[in-house]
Amino acid sequence: MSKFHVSTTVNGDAVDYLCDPRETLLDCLRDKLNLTGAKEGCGTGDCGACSVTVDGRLVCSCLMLGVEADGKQIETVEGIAEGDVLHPLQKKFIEHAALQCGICTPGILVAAKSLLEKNPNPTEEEARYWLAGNLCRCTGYDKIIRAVMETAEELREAS
Amino acid sequence: MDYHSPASFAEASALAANATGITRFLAGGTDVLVQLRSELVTPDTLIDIKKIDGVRDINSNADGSWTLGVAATGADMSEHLELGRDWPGVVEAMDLIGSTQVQGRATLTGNLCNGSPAADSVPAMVAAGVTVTVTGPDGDREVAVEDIPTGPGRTSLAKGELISAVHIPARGDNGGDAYLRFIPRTEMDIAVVGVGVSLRLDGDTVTEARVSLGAVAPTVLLVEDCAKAIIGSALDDVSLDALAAAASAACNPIDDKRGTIEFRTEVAGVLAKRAAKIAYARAKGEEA
Amino acid sequence: MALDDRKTQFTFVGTRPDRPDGLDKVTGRAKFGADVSAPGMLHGAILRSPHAHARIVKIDTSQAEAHKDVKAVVTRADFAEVPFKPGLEGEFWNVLENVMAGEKALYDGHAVAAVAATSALAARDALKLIEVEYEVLPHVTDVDKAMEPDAPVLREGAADYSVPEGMHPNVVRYHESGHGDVEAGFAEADLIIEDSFVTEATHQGYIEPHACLGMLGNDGKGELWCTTQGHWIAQKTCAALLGIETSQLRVTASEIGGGFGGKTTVFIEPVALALSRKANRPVKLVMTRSEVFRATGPTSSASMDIKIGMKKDGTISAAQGVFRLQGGAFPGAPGDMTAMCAFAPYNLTNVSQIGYDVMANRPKQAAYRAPGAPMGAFAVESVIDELCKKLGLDPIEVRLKNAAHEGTKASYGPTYERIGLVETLEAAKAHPHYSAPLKPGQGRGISCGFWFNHGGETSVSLALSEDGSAQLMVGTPDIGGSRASMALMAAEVLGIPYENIRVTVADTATLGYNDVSHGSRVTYASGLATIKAAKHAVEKLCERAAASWGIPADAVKWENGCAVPSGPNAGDFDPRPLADITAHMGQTGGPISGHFEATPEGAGVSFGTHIVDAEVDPETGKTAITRYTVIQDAGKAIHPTYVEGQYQGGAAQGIGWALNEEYIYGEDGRLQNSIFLDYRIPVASDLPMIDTVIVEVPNPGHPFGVRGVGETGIVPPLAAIANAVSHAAGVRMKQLPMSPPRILAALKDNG
Amino acid sequence: MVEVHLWSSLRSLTGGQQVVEVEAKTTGELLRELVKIHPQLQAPIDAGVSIAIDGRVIASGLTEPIPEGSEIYLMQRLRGG
Repeated sequence: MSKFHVSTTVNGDAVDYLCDPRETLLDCLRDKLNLTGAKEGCGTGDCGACSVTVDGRLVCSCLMLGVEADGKQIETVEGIAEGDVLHPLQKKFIEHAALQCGICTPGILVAAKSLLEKNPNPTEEEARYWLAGNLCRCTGYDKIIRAVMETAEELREAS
Repeated sequence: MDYHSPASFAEASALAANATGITRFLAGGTDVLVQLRSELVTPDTLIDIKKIDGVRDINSNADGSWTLGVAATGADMSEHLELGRDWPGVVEAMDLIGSTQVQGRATLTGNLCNGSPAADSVPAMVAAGVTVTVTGPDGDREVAVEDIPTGPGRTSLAKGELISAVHIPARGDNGGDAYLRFIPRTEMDIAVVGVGVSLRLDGDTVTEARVSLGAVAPTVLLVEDCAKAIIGSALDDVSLDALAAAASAACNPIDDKRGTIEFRTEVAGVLAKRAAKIAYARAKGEEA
Repeated sequence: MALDDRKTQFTFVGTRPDRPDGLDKVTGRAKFGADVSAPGMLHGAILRSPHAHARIVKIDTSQAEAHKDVKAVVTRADFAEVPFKPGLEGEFWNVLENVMAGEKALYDGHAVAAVAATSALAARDALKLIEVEYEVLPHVTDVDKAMEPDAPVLREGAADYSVPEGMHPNVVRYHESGHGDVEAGFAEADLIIEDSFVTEATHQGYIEPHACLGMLGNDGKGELWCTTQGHWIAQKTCAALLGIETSQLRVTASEIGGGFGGKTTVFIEPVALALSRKANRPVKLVMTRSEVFRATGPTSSASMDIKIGMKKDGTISAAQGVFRLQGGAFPGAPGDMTAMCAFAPYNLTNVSQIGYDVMANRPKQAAYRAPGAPMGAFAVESVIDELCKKLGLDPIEVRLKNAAHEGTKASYGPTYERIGLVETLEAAKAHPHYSAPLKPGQGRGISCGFWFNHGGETSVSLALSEDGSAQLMVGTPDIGGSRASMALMAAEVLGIPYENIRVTVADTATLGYNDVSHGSRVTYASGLATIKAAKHAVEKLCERAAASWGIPADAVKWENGCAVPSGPNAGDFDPRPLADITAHMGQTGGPISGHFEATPEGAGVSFGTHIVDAEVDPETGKTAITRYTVIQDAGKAIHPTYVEGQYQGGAAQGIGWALNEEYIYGEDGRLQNSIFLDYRIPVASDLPMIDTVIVEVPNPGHPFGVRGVGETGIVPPLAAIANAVSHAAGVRMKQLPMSPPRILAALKDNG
Repeated sequence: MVEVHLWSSLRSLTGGQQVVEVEAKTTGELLRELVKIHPQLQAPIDAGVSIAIDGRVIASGLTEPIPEGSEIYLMQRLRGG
């Protein structure tokens, strides 16, 4: 079985890898690029723990093949902070204890950042529906939603 | 597994026609990858059609109709305000599929070709009278959406054939559509029952209607008796009850992990009424 | 030194600082089970039975072994001989049999063989080269059917001493307890309700699948990295199953992506080590989500009969319950716990409870948050609610009238110490939620819940650095922010800032034995050990200060992070801050550390009361939870935000269990919903905000008053939601989950 | 001497007795004494028991002191999640 050479951009860095066409983008990020921030919680697009953006679009990296990433711009949780400065969402998640075990946190942060970029002023209901594809089993979502809503408010005030 | 990313539909069709074993086309991949990962279906040949020019376009035509590329995603559709104004039911049906993340990849064509009787966008497309262009070794043909699925997981597409465009008719005046589905949660489920309704009014009276049911039979159904129940009415209680009865009568569901025969039959009627009311309000230009 | 005084005034405890591992977990840097690799690493995959019950006639691995990418294949023959013992006494045998099937496959998903290959894809492909010949046997998955005389027998001889004669061999344990005379009590009742209830098995649903990386050499020395609630139990069990010495296997716990009881045992870890031993290379094994559902422990399903008698004034005159719990193909279903917890919130003169542990062709049940308690509470609190309704009594008043308190004889026997049930009920009654108006179609439910909590073996070590900072090593994996709680308690004793304490979850080679992070024990037991270890270090700090001042050690006390003379008679010396003493510790007697190793016995039981509003769509049977309030006794909340988080998480899991989560088996005995699409845990849009009230009735068994909080929160929700739904729908719901088809059918039956 | 209360189903192993008087200063002694008086109690003790002393549940410890006259209940071993 021949492998494919993929050239892509991840968090602004040009990267290359060889992959089997059956391997998902998530497999490639984790196993070939050592970017283990995105997690595999289900492998079927139902839990959102593998969330990344591809050309600005929020997707599950388990539902995209590694070969499809060729020429794309990919952003993962590892690219959310600017250097050592955390994104406001990251700070707010820590402050609000919006994570317990933390396994869903990378996916939720990527998804929440994508929400606030598209809709800086979401209602609670909009935030809940946007994040419905990101399962969290620990928190009951309460503190996550509060962190997202408060970050949105602060970002609006700052701009 | 061989992976190809052809530059044209003709090339894609030729690849599929000459392939041996199992062939799958890759658009959004939200079903193909799940089947691949669970080893339910491991294609021998995977043909990615996203490198073909224009496949993500959403174009309005001069006659008011719409042509959608086969890789236009749910998110692309939801963000297209004009399309949403014309066909809110179709756009909402597509938007109900999966999560925000799935919306970033999933397509109308993929939802249709997966052949699931519970596919959300299909009843909405059937109600709307959507057709597709099928490209094959012998050229192109136009096919109504309701003629594509032939049973769970099966379609009428022959070897070497694939869908190359989606056509949504012109909305025209005084028309409205809606799609409702039943799921146990608020998101992330497969429809237990789905109902699509498209209708047109003359004043308060329904003059045209198409009603389609999902997840209650081996394929999505276009139910003429439902349409008859409301055509000529102002969607009064009597006609709504007749609509519900016709919808329930058309059901031929199964008992499975998602719902019982009794439940699906009952709820099909409930949702038919609710969807018809929304479509009616939209046709009248009211918020719904 | 007055070190053992109970503390009630706090500087750090009760504040809400950022968790120490927060940055790692919001940047993707934290290493969970599947996030590591090793040089030369192979990837493993496990072949699983497609049958619910089948004799394994033959396994042919030759084709797989011959494949160039395959470096090892293992079956049961590659594990140690662990003697078969009946009942829970033979738990090592049970675990081995579950980890890799022996003579029979006992459930759909039971492991029968495993491979290690050069890539994950190659390993998956190689599984198809293994040929297994099965003789399919009759199966049973339902608890009541498994007890019937003609039910297929899973295994003869598994029942222990407790099972009365004449019961089906699938009944493996029996429990009966209570006091008083229930028949006399029923005779005094003005109203008796007797009813039956059913709950389906649910999965803990942690988002991180089981994952590990194992390396084991032929010298019997090994390394294991895994996601687990307890790496010492993983060490002990893996060593036993592989026939090596416990101490030769070092186990490191990864960050853990949720457990809720489901990661308190091993599944793939011994397999990875067996593959590694054969291939002589590190082997990584990661479960798919489907494997998690099919082959790791869900909770038990239950079938229950309840009879309660009540007087017109609300006094419960007698209560009895029979609880049949199905725990999969091995002994262990917590029927005894269900029985002991079911009536525990109430002061009962006459009570009788019977619990059964029943085997069926399903995966081996694992603990799930207060194992056994939620189902019993569902049945009992539903009947109490119905009695209140029929007698026209307020459900909180009735519970207050019957509530257990200090001095009450518990339904499970002993007399309660100081407990906080009444306080939670009073808080519920006073909460604005309880008096808020309901909209048409909505119903309100309340329920109480009880759980024992646990102590367990605990070792903690605290080392001071020259600059006055402290490193604290604990052995309980941090599932929900416990590093923060430990640092707060250490800061409280040492009197140095929270930020100056680094908390590490130590590996098995670095610290003495630690029981699993379960039984809500971490903040209680590791917390107690942390306090004691810090006090141990403080004693040494005081000794050094005393020596420097030339006064006796007992003339020095510790105050605000400084050694000070204990009184005017001790002498007049300037306070010596911690960093001042540690700066020279090398020359004044050597490094200063504190230790504590013990099995704290005083966890303190806990109670909660939940209030929930539900709205039911009468045309579709769909339920929406519109408001939820959790009130629970925490003893003392160390980090209140994480206590709230435990309450909210317990409620959310309870909502899932009550409304939509269930294991669905087909006629063929195979699990039909082994992905998150069809195993429906609550998503963000399903839930409202979840209000919390932290009640603090200090636990006499902990220096700061801590009670465990992790588990009790899942006990009341099933009943509270069932009561709310039953009021909203106008029909009593007796089966969980209350899925829309079940509610709609109940509405139809009700006319 | 302390009175040890057993759970009801253990009566089948003690000839119907549900309260057993033993002389014991620790939880470990207590279990040994129980078995001396009723050898059949070895099975439940091996399967795992906890002991409540004046309402405080000792999950597994054998060295906990037993004050004279305290209330003692034998319980099934507690397990958590």
